[in-house]
Amino acid sequence: MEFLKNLIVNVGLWFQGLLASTSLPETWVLAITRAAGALALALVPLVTIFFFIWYERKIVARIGSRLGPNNSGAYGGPWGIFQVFADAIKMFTKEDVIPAGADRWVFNVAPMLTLAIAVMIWAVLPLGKGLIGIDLNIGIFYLLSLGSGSIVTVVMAGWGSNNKYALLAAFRSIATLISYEIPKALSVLVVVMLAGSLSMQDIVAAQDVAFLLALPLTAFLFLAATLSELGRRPFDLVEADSEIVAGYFVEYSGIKFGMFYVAQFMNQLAAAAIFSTLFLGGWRGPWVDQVPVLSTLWLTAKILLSVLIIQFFQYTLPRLRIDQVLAFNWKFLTPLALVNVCAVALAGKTVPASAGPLTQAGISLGANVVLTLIVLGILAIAGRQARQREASRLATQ
Amino acid sequence: MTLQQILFILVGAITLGAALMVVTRRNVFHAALFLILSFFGVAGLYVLLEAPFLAAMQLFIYVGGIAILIVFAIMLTREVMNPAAPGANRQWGSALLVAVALCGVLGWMALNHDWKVTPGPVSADSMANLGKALVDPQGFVLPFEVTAVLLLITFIGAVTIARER
Amino acid sequence: MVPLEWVLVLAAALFCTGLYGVLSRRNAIAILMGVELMLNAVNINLVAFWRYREPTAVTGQIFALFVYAVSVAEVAVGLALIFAIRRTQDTVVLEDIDLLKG
Amino acid sequence: MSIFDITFNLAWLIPLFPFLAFVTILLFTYRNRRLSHQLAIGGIAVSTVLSQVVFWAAALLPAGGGQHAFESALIPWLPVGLESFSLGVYVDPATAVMLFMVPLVCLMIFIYSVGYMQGDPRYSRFFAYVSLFATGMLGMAVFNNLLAFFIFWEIMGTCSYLLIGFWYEKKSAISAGLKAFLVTKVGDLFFMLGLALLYAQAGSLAYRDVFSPQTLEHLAHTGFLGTQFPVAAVIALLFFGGTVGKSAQFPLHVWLPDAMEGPTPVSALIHAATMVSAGVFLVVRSFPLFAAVEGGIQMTIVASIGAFTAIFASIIAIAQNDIKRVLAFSTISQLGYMVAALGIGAYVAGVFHLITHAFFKALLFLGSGSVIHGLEHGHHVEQAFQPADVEQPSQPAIFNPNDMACMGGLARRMQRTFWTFLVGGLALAGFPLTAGFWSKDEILAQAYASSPAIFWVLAVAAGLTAFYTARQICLTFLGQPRTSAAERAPESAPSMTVPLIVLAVFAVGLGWAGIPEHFPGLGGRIPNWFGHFVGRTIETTHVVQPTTGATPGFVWQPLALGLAFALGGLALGWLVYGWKPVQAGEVDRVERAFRRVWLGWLYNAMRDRFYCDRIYQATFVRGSILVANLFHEFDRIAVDGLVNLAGRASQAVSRASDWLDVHVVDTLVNLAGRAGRGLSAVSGFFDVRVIDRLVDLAGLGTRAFSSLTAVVDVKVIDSAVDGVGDAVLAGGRFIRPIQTGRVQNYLLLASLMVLALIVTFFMILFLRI
Repeated sequence: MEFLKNLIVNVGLWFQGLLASTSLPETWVLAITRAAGALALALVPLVTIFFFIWYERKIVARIGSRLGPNNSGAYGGPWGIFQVFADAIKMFTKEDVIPAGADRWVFNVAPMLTLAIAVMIWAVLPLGKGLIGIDLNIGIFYLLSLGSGSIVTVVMAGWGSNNKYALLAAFRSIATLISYEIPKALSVLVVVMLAGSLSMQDIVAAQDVAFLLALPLTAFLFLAATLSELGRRPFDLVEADSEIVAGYFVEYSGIKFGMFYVAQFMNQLAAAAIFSTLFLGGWRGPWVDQVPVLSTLWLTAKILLSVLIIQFFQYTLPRLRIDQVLAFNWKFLTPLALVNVCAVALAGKTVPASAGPLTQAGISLGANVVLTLIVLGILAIAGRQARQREASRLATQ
Repeated sequence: MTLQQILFILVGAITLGAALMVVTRRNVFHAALFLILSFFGVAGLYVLLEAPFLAAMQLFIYVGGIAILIVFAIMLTREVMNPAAPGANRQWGSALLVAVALCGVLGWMALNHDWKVTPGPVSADSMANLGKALVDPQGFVLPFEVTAVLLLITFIGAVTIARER
Repeated sequence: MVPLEWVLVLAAALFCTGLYGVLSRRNAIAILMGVELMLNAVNINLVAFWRYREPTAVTGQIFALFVYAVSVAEVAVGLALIFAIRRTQDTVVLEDIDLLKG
Repeated sequence: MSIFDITFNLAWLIPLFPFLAFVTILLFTYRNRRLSHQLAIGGIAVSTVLSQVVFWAAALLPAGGGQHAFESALIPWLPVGLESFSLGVYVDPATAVMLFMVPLVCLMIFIYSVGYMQGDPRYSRFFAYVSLFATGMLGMAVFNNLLAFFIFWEIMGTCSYLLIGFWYEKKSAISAGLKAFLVTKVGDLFFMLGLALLYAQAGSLAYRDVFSPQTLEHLAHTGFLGTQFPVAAVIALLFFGGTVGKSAQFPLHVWLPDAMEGPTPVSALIHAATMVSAGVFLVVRSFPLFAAVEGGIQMTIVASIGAFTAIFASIIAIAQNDIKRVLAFSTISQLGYMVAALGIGAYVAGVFHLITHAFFKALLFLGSGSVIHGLEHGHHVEQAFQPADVEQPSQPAIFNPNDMACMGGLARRMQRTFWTFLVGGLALAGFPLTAGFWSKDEILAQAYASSPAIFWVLAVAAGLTAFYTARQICLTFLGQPRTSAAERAPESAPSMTVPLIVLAVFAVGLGWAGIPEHFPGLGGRIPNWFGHFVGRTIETTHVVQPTTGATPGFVWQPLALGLAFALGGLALGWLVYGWKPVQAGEVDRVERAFRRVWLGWLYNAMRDRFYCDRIYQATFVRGSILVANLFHEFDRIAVDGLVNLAGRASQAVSRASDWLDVHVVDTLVNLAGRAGRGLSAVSGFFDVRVIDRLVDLAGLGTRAFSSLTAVVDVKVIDSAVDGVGDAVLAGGRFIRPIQTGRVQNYLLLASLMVLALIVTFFMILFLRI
C-alpha cells in the first residue's frame, strides 16, 4: 500500500535502484535515470494530449449544444474517444507539401521548434507533491522566457512559408504575443510578490489560501494574457478560418501541420496547468500529505476545471479585430496590471510581515476587490460617455 | 573530463558555430536566426556558470526582444538588399586578419595570466540579494533609475527618428 | 569545474567573430548583429569573473544586467537610424552611405 | 538669537525684493503694464515694511548698550586669494535712518510715477529700471563692507544713466545721460583709488575692520608713499572725490542740471532724494576715516568745497527759468550744505539735513512734475479748442511746459499741488517750524561755533535759497496765467497728489524729531531723539570728537542771523515777483535790475552757469579730442611714414642707380670711347683687340653670369617653391584614402589601434618587457 501512496515517485526510485545494482559507474547511473525521468515527463503531455483534444471537442460541442465526437461513424468508439486517434492517423498520412521558393531550412525547423517549446514548458510544472521535472529557483521566469522563445518560431513559420498571408498573420500574432507578455509578466509578478519566490514548488507551497481567492483580479489578468498568447477564440484572429486561412501555418500540411495543431493544444493544456498551479494551488488538496499520489489527482482535477474556464471564455466571446486586441491590451490590461501591482504591494506593506498568510490573503483580496470596483466604475462612466457621444452624433447627423 | 566540461564544450561549440554563421551567411535572415541560436547558446553558458537568473534574462531580453526587433528590421528592409551581392565588403580580408590577431592576443593573454581564481559555492539566495542590491540605496538604485530614464529617452528618440513624417 | 581560461577564450573568440562581423558585413543590420555578439561576449566575461572570483558578491550580475539595458537601447536607436537612412537614401548597404566623403 | 538679531537678519531681504521685481518685470511681465507697476510698487512696499521694522528695532535697541552696530553672520561670496570677501548686513543708526528715508521716498515716487508715466510706451521698462535703482540704493545702505557699497554705487550710476536717457529719441536726453555717466565716473575713479589704497593698507574693506581703532590709528600715522602726509587723509580725500562726482559738488556738478532731461519722477528720486545723497552717505559712512587725522586739512577741504558749492549753486539758481533747473541747482547747494556740515564735523546735523532734504526736495520735484503734467494737458486741450488762425495773446515764442515763463497763476487751478509745493518751498527756505529750518539751523549753529567764514557763506547761501524759492513759487503759482495752457492746466490725478501730501507731512513733521534741547521755548518738550540716536554712532566708533566738542549751550546769534536771512530772502523774493504779477513776455526783473546796475555780464554768467559747461567743453572735451587727433596724426605720420619711407627709399635708390647708370657709366664709356678714338691711330689696334675684347669679355661674362643665375633661379628657387606645393599635394593624396567616408574603414583602423594598445599594455604590465 505504501508503494501505491506515492506511486510515481516510487517507480522512479525503483528504477534507480535497479540501475544501481548494475555495475555502471555512479555518474552514468545518475545520467540515465535523469534521462529516463525527462523522457517520461516529455511523454506525459504527448499522451494526455489525445485525451485532452477529445475532452475539449466534447465541451465545445456541449456549449454549442451539439454532440461532438461520437460513435456515429462506426469508428468513433464509445463517446467518440477514437475520433482523435483517427485524426492523428489522417494527419500522418496526408501529403507533406513544401511551397516553392520557401526557405526550406526555416520552413522545416519551425514546427519542430514549436513542439519542442510546448514540451519544454512541462519541465518546470509541479505535477505532484515531490514530483517536478526540475525545481528551478527561477521557475516561473523560465516559463515567461519560453513564451518569448515561441515568438521566434512564429516568425520562422511565417517567413519560411514564402506566403504573404502567412507573413501578415505572423506579424499579427507576434504583435499580440509581445504586447500580451507585459500584463502576463506583471500578473506573475504579483503572484511572486505574495509567494516570495520564483520557484513553482514554493508558489504552490505558499498557497495555503488559493491565490484565485486572494487575487481574483490578477487571475483575470493572467487568464486574459494567456488566452491571447494561445491564440484562442477571443483573440484567435491569427487562424481565424474565415479571414486569413489558418494563420501562419497555412502552407503546412501533413505531419508539420499536425505538430502545430498538437503544439497549440499542448500550449493550452500547459496554460491551464500554469493557471491552476499559480492560482488554484497546484497539487494541494486535502489528505495530500497522507497519500502523496493524490496530489497529482488534485492537479488533474484543477487542470480540467481551468480548461473548462478557458473553454468557457473561448466559445462564448466573439472574435476581436487586431486593433481591438491591441487596444484592449495597451489601453486596459497593461495599465490595470501596473496599478494592480502597486495596489497589492501597498496593501502588503500595510500588514506587518509577521501576520499569518490568511490576513495577507485577506488584505490582497481587499486590494483586488477595491481595484475591480474602481475599474468597473470607470468603465461604466466611459461607456455612458461613449453612448452619449454616439447619441449626439446620431442626433446631429 | 567531467560531465560539466563536456557540456561546456558542446554549448561553446554551438554558440561559436552560430556566431560564425551569423557573420558569414549571405542571407541576412538566416544570419538573424543563427544569432538567435547563439543567444540560446549563451543562455546555456550562463546556466553552466550557475547564473540561472541571467540565463532567463538573456532569453527574455535577447531572444524575446532584440532578436525579434532585428528580424522585424530585416523584413522591413528586405527588398532593398539584393541577395546576389556578396555579404562582405572589400575590406573583409584585413578585417579577418585584425579579428584573428586580436583573438590570438586575447586568448594568449587569457591562458598565460593566472587569474587568481577563488572558487566558491554560489550563495543560495544570490538572486534574492541581486534584487535587493538593485533597489538598495547604498547599492545600485541610482544607476538603476538612470538606466530607466535612459531607456525611456531612447525609445522616445527611436520612435521619433523612425516615424514616417 | 570548467576552468576560467576556457570561458575567457570562448568569450574572446565570440568577441572577435562579432568584430569581424562588424568590420566586414555590408548590411547595416548585420553589423548590428555583430555588435550584439560582442556585447554577449562581454557579458560572458562579466559572469565568468563573477562566478570564479567572488560568487558571493552581486556586482558581476548587476553589471551584466546593465549591459543588457544598454544593448537594448543601442539596438533600438540603431534600428531607428537604419530605418531613417533607408527612408531617405533607400539603401541599407553601408558602403553607399558615405555622404561625409571628402 | 534675540529678537533684534532676527529682525536685523531681515535686513538683507530689503534690497532683494525690488531686485526680484526688476527681474520679473524685465523677463516676464514686460508687456503687461498694470502688472509691472503693481510688482514694482509691491516690491518697494515690502522692503519699506521691512526697513520700518529694522528701523524701529534699531531705534529701540538699548542706547549704547552692548555692541551697538549690528553685524549679521558673514557669507563668503568672493574668494580672494586665500581668504574670501564676506558679505553681511551692517545696521547702525546711519543705516537705520537711511532705511527709514529711502524706501518711503521711493514708494511715494513709484506711486506718483504710475500717474505721471501714464501714456508712456515704455512704461514697464521705467518701473524695471527704477526698481533696480531702489535695489542699488538699499543695498548700499544695508551691507557691511565698502566693496558692496561700491558695487551698489555703480548700479545706481548705471540706473541714473538709463533713466536720464529714458526718452532716448530726444538727442538732448542721450547726451545728458552720457554726460551724467561720464562725470560721475570721474568721481568714481577717485573713489576706487581710495578703496584700493584702503584695502592695501587695511587688508580688508569690512566696516568692522576698517573703522576699528587700531586700523584708524595705523592709517592716521603711516605716511602716504613715504611722505609725512597721513594715508587716512589721502583715502578720505579720494573718497571725497567720489562724493563730489556723485553728489554734484563744485567741480563735477555740471551733470545734474542736464540730468533734468529724464522724466520728473526720475529727477525726484535719483537727482534729488536718494542717489545724490549717496555721495554724502559715503562721507557719513566713512566719517571716522575723515576724522581720523586730528585737525587734518581734508576736513577743511571738504568744508570749503561744500560751502562754496552751496553759495555758487544758489547764485546760479536765481537766474534759471526752467522750473526743474532751479530745483536742480537748489539740490546742489543743499548738498553743499550737508558736505560743509560734515566738513566742520557736524555729523548729526549733516545726517539730519540729508534726511529732511530728501523729503522736501522730492516733494518739490514731484510738485514741479505735477505742474508740468498739468501744463502739458492744458496745452493739448488748448490746441484742440483753439482755432489756429485766432491771434494769440502775446505769448513766449515757443511753448515749453518746463519754462516758468509759460506758467503763472496756477494756484487757483492746482490747489493741492500749490499748497504742497508751498510747504516744500518753505521747508527748503528754512521757514520756522518746518523740517528744513531745524536741520539748517543746526548746521548754522555748528558752523557758527566752528568757523565763522563758513558760517557767513552758508548764511548768505540760505538767504539766496529763500529768495529763489520765493521767486519760483511766485512765478509758477501766483500772479496771472501767462499762457492759455496755464489757464486750462487741470489738477493732477489723485495718484500723483496723494504722495505730495504724504511727503509734505514728512517735510514738516520730521523736523520735530530733532529739535535740540537747548532750543528756547520748544527745546525740552520733544526729546532730541534724532540727536541721541544718530549721535551714538560717534561715540561707538570712538572717533575723536572734532573741534566743536559737545554742543555748547544755546547761542542765539546763529539762530537770529539764520532766521533773518531766511525770512529776508523770502520777503525780498515775494516783493520782487509776487507784489506786482509778472506779465507774459516780461523780462525777468532781477535781470532788469542787474542790467540797470551794469551787472548785465554777471547775470548772463549766472544764467549760463558761470560758463562751466563751456569751460569744460573747451578744456576737457576739446582737449581729449585734440589729444586723440594728435595720436592719430602721430600714428599716420610716424608709423605709416616709416613703412612708406621704406617703400620710397627703395624707389629712390633704384632711381638714383638708374640716373647714375645713365650719366656716369655711359659718359665714362663714351669718354673712354672718345679717348680711344683720339688715340685711334695708335690705339686702333689696341682699341679693337683689347677694349672690344674686354667689353666682349665683360659682355660674355655678364651673359654667362646671367644665364647661370637664370639656371640657378629656375632650378633652386622655383623647384623649392613648387617642391613644397607638390609635397603638400602628395601628402594630401596619401591621406585622402584614409577618409573614405565608409564607417567600417574607420572601425578597422580603430580596432587595429585597440589591438596595438592591448599588445603594448600586455607586454608592459605582464611580461615586464
